[in-house]
Amino acid sequence: MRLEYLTGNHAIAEAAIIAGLKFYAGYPITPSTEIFEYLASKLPTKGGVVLQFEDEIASINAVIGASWAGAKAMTATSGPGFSLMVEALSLAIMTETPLVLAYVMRAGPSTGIATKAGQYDVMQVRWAAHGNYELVVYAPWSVQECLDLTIKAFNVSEMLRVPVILLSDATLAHIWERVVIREPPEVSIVNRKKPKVPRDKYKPYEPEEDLVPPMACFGEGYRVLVESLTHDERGYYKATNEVQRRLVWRLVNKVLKNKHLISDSATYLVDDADYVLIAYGSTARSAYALIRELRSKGIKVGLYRPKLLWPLDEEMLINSTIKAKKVFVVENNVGVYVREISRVLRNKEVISIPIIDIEVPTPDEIFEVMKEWI
Amino acid sequence: MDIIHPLDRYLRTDRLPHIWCPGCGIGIVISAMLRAIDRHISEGHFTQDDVATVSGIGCTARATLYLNFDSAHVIHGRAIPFAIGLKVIKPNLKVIVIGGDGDIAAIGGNHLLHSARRNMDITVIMVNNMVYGMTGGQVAPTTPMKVYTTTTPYGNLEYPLNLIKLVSSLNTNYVARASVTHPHLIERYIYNALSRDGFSFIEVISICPEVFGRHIGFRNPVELFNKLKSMIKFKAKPSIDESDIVWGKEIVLGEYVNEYKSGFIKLLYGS
Amino acid sequence: MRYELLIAGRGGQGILLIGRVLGVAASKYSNLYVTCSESYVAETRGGDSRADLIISNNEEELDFIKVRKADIAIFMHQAQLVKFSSLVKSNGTVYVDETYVSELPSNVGWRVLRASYTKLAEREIGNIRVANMVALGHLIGTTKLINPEAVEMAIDEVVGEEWSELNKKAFRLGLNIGV
Amino acid sequence: MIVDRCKECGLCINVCPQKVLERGNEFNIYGYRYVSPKYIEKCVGCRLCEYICPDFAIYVEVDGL
Repeated sequence: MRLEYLTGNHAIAEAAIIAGLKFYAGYPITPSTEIFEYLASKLPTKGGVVLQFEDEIASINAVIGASWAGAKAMTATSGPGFSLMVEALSLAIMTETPLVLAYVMRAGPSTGIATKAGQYDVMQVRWAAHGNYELVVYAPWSVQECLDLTIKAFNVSEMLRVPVILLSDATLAHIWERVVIREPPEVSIVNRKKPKVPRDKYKPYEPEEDLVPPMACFGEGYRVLVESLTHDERGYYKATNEVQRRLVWRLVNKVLKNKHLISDSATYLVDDADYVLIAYGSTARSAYALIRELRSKGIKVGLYRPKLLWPLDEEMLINSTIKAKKVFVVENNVGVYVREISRVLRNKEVISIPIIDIEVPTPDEIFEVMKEWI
Repeated sequence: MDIIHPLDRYLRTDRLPHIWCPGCGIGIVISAMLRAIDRHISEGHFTQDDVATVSGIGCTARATLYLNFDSAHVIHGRAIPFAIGLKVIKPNLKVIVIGGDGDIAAIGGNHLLHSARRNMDITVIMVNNMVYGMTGGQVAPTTPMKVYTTTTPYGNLEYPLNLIKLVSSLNTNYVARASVTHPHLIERYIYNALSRDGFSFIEVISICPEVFGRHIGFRNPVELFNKLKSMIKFKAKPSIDESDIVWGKEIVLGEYVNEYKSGFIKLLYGS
Repeated sequence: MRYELLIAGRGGQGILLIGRVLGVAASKYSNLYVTCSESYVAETRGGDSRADLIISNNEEELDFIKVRKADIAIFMHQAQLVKFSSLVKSNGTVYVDETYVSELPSNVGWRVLRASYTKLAEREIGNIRVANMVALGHLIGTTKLINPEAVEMAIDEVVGEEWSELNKKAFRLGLNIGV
Repeated sequence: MIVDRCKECGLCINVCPQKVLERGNEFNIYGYRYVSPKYIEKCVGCRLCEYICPDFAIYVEVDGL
């Protein structure tokens, strides 16, 4: 265990190294660039490779290639870059390629304000790639969580053979905080399952009980097939309902049925709360500050904070808001994730508090809206 | 898998016959590529397990479905970056990218340019049939001027891209042009490309009787084949200046760049 | 304990470095929890530069990432004092560089500690660029917020070998103001 | 000939310098009238047909090699 004083971006990079990163490919984009620069300086000394590509499209495709060569691989970007990456994200989902993508949100649409924050992209990150799938997305609220959730992102991506997204923002990216760093064996690191059968019996997409197929990589003699077309267990293209249904449902279910392994959320004083605030990422810090303030004035307010944004842990959400008279969803955008909350909490009064603030919504700004309802 | 044909050990024979139309040149290229690989393997330079083939989307890209190597059939235009990811992590792999002119030169053009600039240690084989085949005959950046396609119904107004000239202008080790009318040359050039470090690029002029042939009035594979053959000139040391493809007149085959500079991998890892 | 600190001045005055050194000293060498957010105008030297620090011995007390009401503030320049004075508690402790600050608001109950950090740095150290460390020394010497040794370790770590002695000299100069 | 791989494109017939090959009258399982080496005695083992075949359908075995 050691103490460091790092920014959110540094912590993501540091965590990636601890998790066993061996390949980073990227294209510079504010406010994610420090992840790239930190790794460019450190990763080569740990036996890894860092490459700058001609664009984000090349970067994520190279990451997918490196992952199939057996390396833990990642990239980082922001909105405009992520928009370019989504086709390959769909490829990673289809080919069950482990990788981590750090998405540091900035104010948009389009070029927006490159250095300033917002949480506009929580729906885009979930739905931008084509096809049907479940995507694993974590949202940290502190530098420590940037570190912890990045390690978790790598572990989940290796365990389930899925791309995992770490959703940060410009504010978190650049704040400095104390971080406790633990390395293995103090922290557990998961590596992908390898085939247990010889080549002639190996099928690259034949799942085990957990719906995850063991992964042979290039150069290991298994003659793997990475296939972007709809494929059977051998990786052979088959345009039939039977194969399509089996594949798509397995890709969805391998995330949903393993939800207990990936779920992560935090609550604060929800047990007796009349009002529960729901917030994620840097905005949750403001909601938390407000709750501490209101509690000191005797108002019973609590916080539910999903760290796993997608797929939302519906059971945890329901349990954490069960006694609340009203639920408030605070976001640094026009109010988008609230739709997901309202979908689950159909019988509750769910109030959206959308605050666009290029730094982070302040507790006062939140209370300004909230006081009308309590 | 039953091995009958001498190249069957490199094929997933249970998936044959392949999807390519009768007389399509892609099969000729793949056959020549496998003989080149076979020669290297029989000479002990590498093994079948060391070969990785990567392709994007398109008729040519379907090749990886049939190849009995570690293979990847990824997304349109992005085979090269995938291949680079493979190569830098497993430098011992012989990484071959196979694609059509749409895949490699149009949507993937930027990756071609930058991987050549890096002298990245991969071999790119571009099968140029001068048209989009899989989607039914649209104009490609390689389509000759004036040619009718389904998206240029009044004739193509654009100059075709000369890939030989483009790639030769970059920091690459090997640039050659072959043609399906001369399978021995395809084999020799691929063999030569795989014998060195750095970036190697082979353009193979091919025939697409079903689509391109139909557009230009040569629906019969043999007639189109013979038409192409009539334009082909081979030169032992061709100059870049004569690399423009003038459909109907002259297509010069040969090794345009033939060097042995250190590739990217050597710079990255040392020797 | 939980303190909110606001450090503000003009770009080029080393505002962010004060924040960085304090952050390292508190988090790595004093077992305290820290959140620091920095803001500055990248385009023009001389624009606002500001570091907000929340320091606590209890992790749960680190909530909002910016200063809401600063317990302690350093103002290195008049312009930023005017701009950000409303962020300081009415009974807050405020350090000002008299070299650049001449007027203080009259309607607040601040405890003001003042010295000409820049002039001191120029006269005693021969380098106005370390005025920031003089100010930091003044703050540490009078608040005892953090052990000075921890701050010196942080200086070593943050500024690098070439400049570390000079910065520490300036820091010690600040520590002894008023002693 | 691996008859079920032949697609009747005729390229092999076109390149054979000895006119060994001919399009047959029988259909393979995909409905192509596959090529057959009708005049095999004229074959000189140049393998042009093998190299030109896009379908891995034809190969040449030379006795004694």
